[in-house]
Amino acid sequence: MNTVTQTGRQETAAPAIELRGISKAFGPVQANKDISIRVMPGTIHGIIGENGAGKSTLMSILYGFYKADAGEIFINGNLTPIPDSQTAIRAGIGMVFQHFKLVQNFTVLENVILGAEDGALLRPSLSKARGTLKRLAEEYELNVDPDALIEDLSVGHQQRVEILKALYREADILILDEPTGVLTPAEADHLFRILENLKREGKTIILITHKLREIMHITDTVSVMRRGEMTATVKTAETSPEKLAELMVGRKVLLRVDKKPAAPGANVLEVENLRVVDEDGVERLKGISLNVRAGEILGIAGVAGNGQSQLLEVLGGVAHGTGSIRIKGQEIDLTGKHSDAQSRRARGIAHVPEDRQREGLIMDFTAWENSVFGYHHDPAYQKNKFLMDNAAIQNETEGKMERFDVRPPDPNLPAKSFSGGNQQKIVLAREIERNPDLLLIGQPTRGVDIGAIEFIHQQIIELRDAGKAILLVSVELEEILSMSDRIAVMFDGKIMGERLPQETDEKELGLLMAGVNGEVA
Amino acid sequence: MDFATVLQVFDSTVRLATPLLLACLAGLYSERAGIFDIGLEGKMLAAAFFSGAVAAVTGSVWLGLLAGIAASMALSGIHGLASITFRGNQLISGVAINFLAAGLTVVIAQDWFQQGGRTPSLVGGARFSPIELPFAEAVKDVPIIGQTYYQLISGHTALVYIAFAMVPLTWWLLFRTRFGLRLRAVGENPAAVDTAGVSVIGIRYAAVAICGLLCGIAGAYLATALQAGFVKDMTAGRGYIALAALIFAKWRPWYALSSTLLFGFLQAIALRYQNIDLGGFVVPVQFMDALPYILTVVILAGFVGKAIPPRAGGEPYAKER
Amino acid sequence: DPALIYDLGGKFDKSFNEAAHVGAEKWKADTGNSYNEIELQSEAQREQALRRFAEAGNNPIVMTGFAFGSVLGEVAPDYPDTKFAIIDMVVDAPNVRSVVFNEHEGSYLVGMMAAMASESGTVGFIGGMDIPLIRKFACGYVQGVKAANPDATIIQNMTGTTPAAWNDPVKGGELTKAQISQGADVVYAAAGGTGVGVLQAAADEGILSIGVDSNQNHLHPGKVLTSMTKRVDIAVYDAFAGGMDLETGFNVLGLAEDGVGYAMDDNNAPLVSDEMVAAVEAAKAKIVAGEIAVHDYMSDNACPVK
Amino acid sequence: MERMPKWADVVLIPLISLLIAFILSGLVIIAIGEDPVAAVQMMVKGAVGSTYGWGYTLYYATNFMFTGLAVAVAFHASMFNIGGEGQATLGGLGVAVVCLALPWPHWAIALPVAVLGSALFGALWAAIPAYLQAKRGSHIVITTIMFNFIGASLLNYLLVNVMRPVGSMDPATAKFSEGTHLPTLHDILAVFGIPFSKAAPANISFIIAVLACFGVWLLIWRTRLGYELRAYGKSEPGAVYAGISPVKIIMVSMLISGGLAGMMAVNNVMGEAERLVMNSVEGAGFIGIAVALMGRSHPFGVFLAAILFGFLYQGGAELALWTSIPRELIVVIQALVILFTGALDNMVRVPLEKLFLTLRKEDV
Ligand SMILES: Nc1ncnc2c1ncn2[C@@H]1O[C@H](COP(=O)(O)OP(=O)(O)OP(=O)(O)O)[C@@H](O)[C@H]1O
Ligand SMILES: Nc1ncnc2c1ncn2[C@@H]1O[C@H](COP(=O)(O)OP(=O)(O)OP(=O)(O)O)[C@@H](O)[C@H]1O
Ligand SMILES: [Mg+2]
Ligand SMILES: [Mg+2]
Repeated sequence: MNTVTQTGRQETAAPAIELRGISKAFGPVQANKDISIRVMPGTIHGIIGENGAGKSTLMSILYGFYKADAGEIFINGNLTPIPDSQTAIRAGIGMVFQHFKLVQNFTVLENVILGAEDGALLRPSLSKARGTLKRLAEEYELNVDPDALIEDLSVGHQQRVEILKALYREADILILDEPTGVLTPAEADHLFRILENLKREGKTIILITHKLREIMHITDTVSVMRRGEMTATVKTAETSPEKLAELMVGRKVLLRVDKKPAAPGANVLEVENLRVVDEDGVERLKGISLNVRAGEILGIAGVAGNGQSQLLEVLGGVAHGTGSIRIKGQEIDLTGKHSDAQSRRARGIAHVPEDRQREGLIMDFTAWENSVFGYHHDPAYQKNKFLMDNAAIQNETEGKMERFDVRPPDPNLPAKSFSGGNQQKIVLAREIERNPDLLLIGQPTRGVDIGAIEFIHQQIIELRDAGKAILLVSVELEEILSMSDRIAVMFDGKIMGERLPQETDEKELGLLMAGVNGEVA
Repeated sequence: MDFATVLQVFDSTVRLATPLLLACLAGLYSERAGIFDIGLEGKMLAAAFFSGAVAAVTGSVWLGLLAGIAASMALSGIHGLASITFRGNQLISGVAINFLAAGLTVVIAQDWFQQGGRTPSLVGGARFSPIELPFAEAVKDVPIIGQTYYQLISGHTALVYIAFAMVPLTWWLLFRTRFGLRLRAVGENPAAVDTAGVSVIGIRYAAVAICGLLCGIAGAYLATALQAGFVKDMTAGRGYIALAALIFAKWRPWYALSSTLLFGFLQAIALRYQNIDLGGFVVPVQFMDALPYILTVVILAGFVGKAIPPRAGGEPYAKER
Repeated sequence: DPALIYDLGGKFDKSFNEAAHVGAEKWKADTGNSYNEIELQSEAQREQALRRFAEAGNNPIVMTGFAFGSVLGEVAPDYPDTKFAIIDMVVDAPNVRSVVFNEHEGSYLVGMMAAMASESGTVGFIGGMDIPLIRKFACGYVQGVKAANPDATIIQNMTGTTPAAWNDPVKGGELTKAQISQGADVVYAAAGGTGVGVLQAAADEGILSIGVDSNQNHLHPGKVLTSMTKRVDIAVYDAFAGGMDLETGFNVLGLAEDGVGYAMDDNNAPLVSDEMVAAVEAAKAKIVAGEIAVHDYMSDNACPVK
Repeated sequence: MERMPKWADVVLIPLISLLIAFILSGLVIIAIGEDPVAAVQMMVKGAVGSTYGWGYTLYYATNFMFTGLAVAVAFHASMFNIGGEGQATLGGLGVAVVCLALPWPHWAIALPVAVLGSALFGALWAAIPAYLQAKRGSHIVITTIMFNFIGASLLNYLLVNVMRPVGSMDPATAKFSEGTHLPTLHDILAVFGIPFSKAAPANISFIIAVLACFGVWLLIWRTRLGYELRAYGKSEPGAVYAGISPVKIIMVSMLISGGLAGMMAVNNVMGEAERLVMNSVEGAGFIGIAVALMGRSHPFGVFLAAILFGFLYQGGAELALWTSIPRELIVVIQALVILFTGALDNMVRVPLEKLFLTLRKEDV
């Protein structure tokens, strides 16, 4: 398969990278199954796939971070076993991981030379790197202060450091794993400019992303992964987002949600001037005011890290803040002894957290133990003053699992042995069946397969139609647009503006998310 | 307190601080590389025994020193195996090593020497003897400076000078060399080191080995320099105090020097003054004995500034969950 | 078989327990019989050791150290057919022999020698544990020092307050150095295994020391002035020799019985002048004769001289 | 999907680890020129060969049950309490205070108060490290170690200067009065006509320890508090999300843990010595770590492991008595058990997991 690259060079050259029959299992999980792929030099090759499809694993194998159980790697046509990252670097591969691999309290310079020092003493390496960095910065628009500590840099800048690390090691092949998840649209655009530059220099780039828009925008070819397998590799020019989505999920996808127009009632939640300062003393919420009415879904859009998480946490009683929160007109205790999550639940607030594995569930607890998590004080679950009524809880859980179609419907399995979608259903069943006045819900469909997504969306809409207030936080603009009755966009701890879904589009929201063009609410 | 007494107390401080300093620096290497080590005590104890035993048998203190280092490094190896290779709980491994040393030293000592868990007393070349620095004798009567030089600076065993020299050396190694950069990085974010193409395991083992080496010297100092032979449990909690000093020192070499000197000073005072009379109120000796531990708790509670340990400390590095 | 239980510190403490060991070994060599022994590791083991030996039919059972007192008081009635001997403590039971020594008398003699050997006029005392028994040593010593040199200064330290203090040579050594810095040039250690550290430090620093319980002169020939011998070996030997018919009751060993004394041998001969020997012998005679009454601290828990 | 069956995790792995520890211990015995088979025979005979031996084995086991439970309860809340030694020491103080405070007419009245006293003092000694961990983030492992030392010094001071009867040379309290003497197993079993050695110190505390095992089981797996404790132990963010206060859990779990460790004193101080002596805990606080690790923090596992260690302890004492193998051999065995069941767990686990994985693949 010879691909015509956009630069038109070397039409029959050997692929820069060829993987053959790569397999990798983590214990019982088969993350990669017999994967083969070819990436031509001087191209940008996209890889897409749902969460857990095995994208990061595959790239980590290429970078020598994991060892494959089977398979071969060819670099520029030569069989090149890559047992460790050292070998990968020598073979000219650089990788920017989904989670950055930087030493937080080192300077940029120290991070760049780490592992690529010349000689046993630091001083010469440092001065040499300083020069090289300056050159690279000019060449590729990659400006960072070489003496800044990583922990003082923004995510965007940290990412630049990662790219600089790869370039400093003279990488010809650059792998980027979901580089835009943490970037504002403007930062993402800057990154794409850099990638174009690199490509022009003849470098080969592999880009993992969830955003079909980005794939269509920048890649030459795209590979689709599903459940550890490589399902297709196509030229970007010859495909469409709809086709890619279908390849990803394995069947036709319904992107729109069916719902009746909202019939909002009285205010359930009123928030005024809410502020949060985190442990490091950084102000994460800078005076948020909003309200949610009964029978209404308020969607909060924003790039991850702009305070949405803090908003959910304060409302849910997980974090502390100042300001005022009223539920059905009654003031909520924000700092005193009733400021914990338990008290919030008592006031009719249910909370589906953004990170179900870290917060929403105890992974080692059984499904039935998890199904009362947070509500374990409810008298219905007590046998007497001292003992819990485990049998009653198990019984109830069986019913919930059936109604929410959790598979397998076994209350005695530990949470960790359910798939992501089913874990999410356990959490949703728990929170929704409490019939709360206000449901806080973060990233409801993160890592959930498309079938489950439809079900979850339906449940949320049903709750709305039952006259409950819902605050929905999601980084997926599509989800926000299709689910919300009103949309508020957050940027840098503030609300940049409010829109009605039918009166706005992804472009306008994207600008608001980047902090431009909005009247500060 | 007259000047001579002050000198004496400081002299005693230096002697008592030396094993703490060595053990503290040992812990520094290990913990800077992300391996917590509460087994300093056990390693010192093992080294004390083997150095004492071998010195007693061979009559050579240097062979003793080597044996002590070897024993300590062997325990380091176990700690490395448990916490690096098998990714076990570092605290539990440290506890086990302390017990192992406490038990084995006595069992072996009893088997070798039948003296109730001690080694024979060391004499002559089986012990480190004090080194007289140049001109010490000549200036010993010069007030203040000469006295200080003669009494306090001169006249310690080689290991004391080694211990103090380790401070700048450690600083240089950690902050001025490639090895130091990698070692510190591995304690902060091992994944960063790994993806930079450097072996995390290699660096961590190296750090743990240096830790063993220094603990070995510390133990040998106890049995062959400070004392003339091994007696059971002779480390008497020094490993834990060293650990406390390490936290106090915020994992930095120069601070380690001052914190171990402080603890050495406390011990010297407690030794010299049994019941300290503070104008009517007598501080009981038990309080003085417990003071280093109390101080540690106070430090840990953050009343004397916050100590932030290396970020990846105590966490085994596992790529695959 | 008879049995012997050593107190904490162990049988090779070069001092108290070792003296007991020597006595037992001598009995073994003399009679060709065997005996059982155990070294205690912890306070709480005392009762088990006693009972175990008694259950196993060992007789008599000898134990060294006052700390067995209360335990023995309880165990002895349970084994009326077994004979017990306890050293350094009085236990009132029909099947127990209690052996105590007049340590104050022996300490008085070595105190005199210390005062006479001292050039600085300052001598030191390092006790094991701060208990009346050791105060008894200290008080006798002080009286002896003052008798020979009324102007002498005596520095006193106790190693600790727990049994661990019997076995802490490091601390013993440091205390010695501290005393030296305060001017002491003769130091008397009544501290069991801790004394090893005291004698070592004294030898290292070039001053004289005085050993205790066993003859410790040989530990640092020419550096140990003398040793206050306490013939625990004799007490043990006698108890073993008594066998099952061991005479029970109260047994005091003082200067008169040669139960305590000062050690002279080749190792310390150059250190001890004839004049010293003469003075000490004279005092000894007077004590035996009752002309000099050395105050026993334990009689009223107080010492008349400081 | 689980990597391996549960029974392998809770039974097989500890057994294999234990086996390795014992084999190595055997090698140590051989290395010092003794016969391991004879040594084991002597240990078995000494520890379980007579009611006297059983009496001591169960006496030690009682201590280890309390300290093992203490470590286990804290483990469930992901606290590593190395302070059992100090807490048990202070528990002894509590027992002594109770027993010496009043002329108790009968043990049945003194016992509950002594249990409370010991638990209270033990809990108190755990409370400070717990508070510092909860509020100031001080590392509980280091603070509890420090509190072991501080506790020893405190007790030392009290025994020497305050609680020692006038004229006594031992740093120990006076003998407790007759009314506090607990019935031994000899007394208890005599009621049923079963003969049992009079000399052995095992006493009614053993029954309390067994009840404590049951109580801890109820607490951990049947109560709301246990539920919260385990939840916090598995995930702190999860606990906060559920409205479980970390401060409360840290405090409560450590108070219970310290209380259990302190209760050990009812056995050794009130039941055996009948007075408070120095270092009466004899390392039982540390052995609790090994016991909890081996017992996988489950009360029933703790019960079994405590009996095993009681056996080792008594057997080891016999060895020390009749052979030249020092008692420290037990410390070596203990160290190896901690090492293999605790720190080197993965050495056994990983190959086993692989084995089960391949077995399962073959089944499919
Ligand atoms: N280090 C690991 N140890 C064990 N299992 C892992 C590990 N890394 C990934 N997995 C599992 O392997 C599978 C593939 O994970 P991978 O991270 O490659 O997915 P991905 O496609 O990158 O997903 P995402 O879009 O969320 O980044 C998942 O089931 C994941 O849980
Ligand atoms: N200002 C507040 N903000 C949030 N929750 C609150 C507030 N006041 C009370 N709650 C919670 O609402 C529930 C009912 O409150 P109420 O004060 O009536 O209960 P209570 O039985 O009196 O509780 P307590 O004795 O703890 O005060 C409780 O669970 C409480 O924690
Ligand atoms: Mg990924
Ligand atoms: Mg109320």
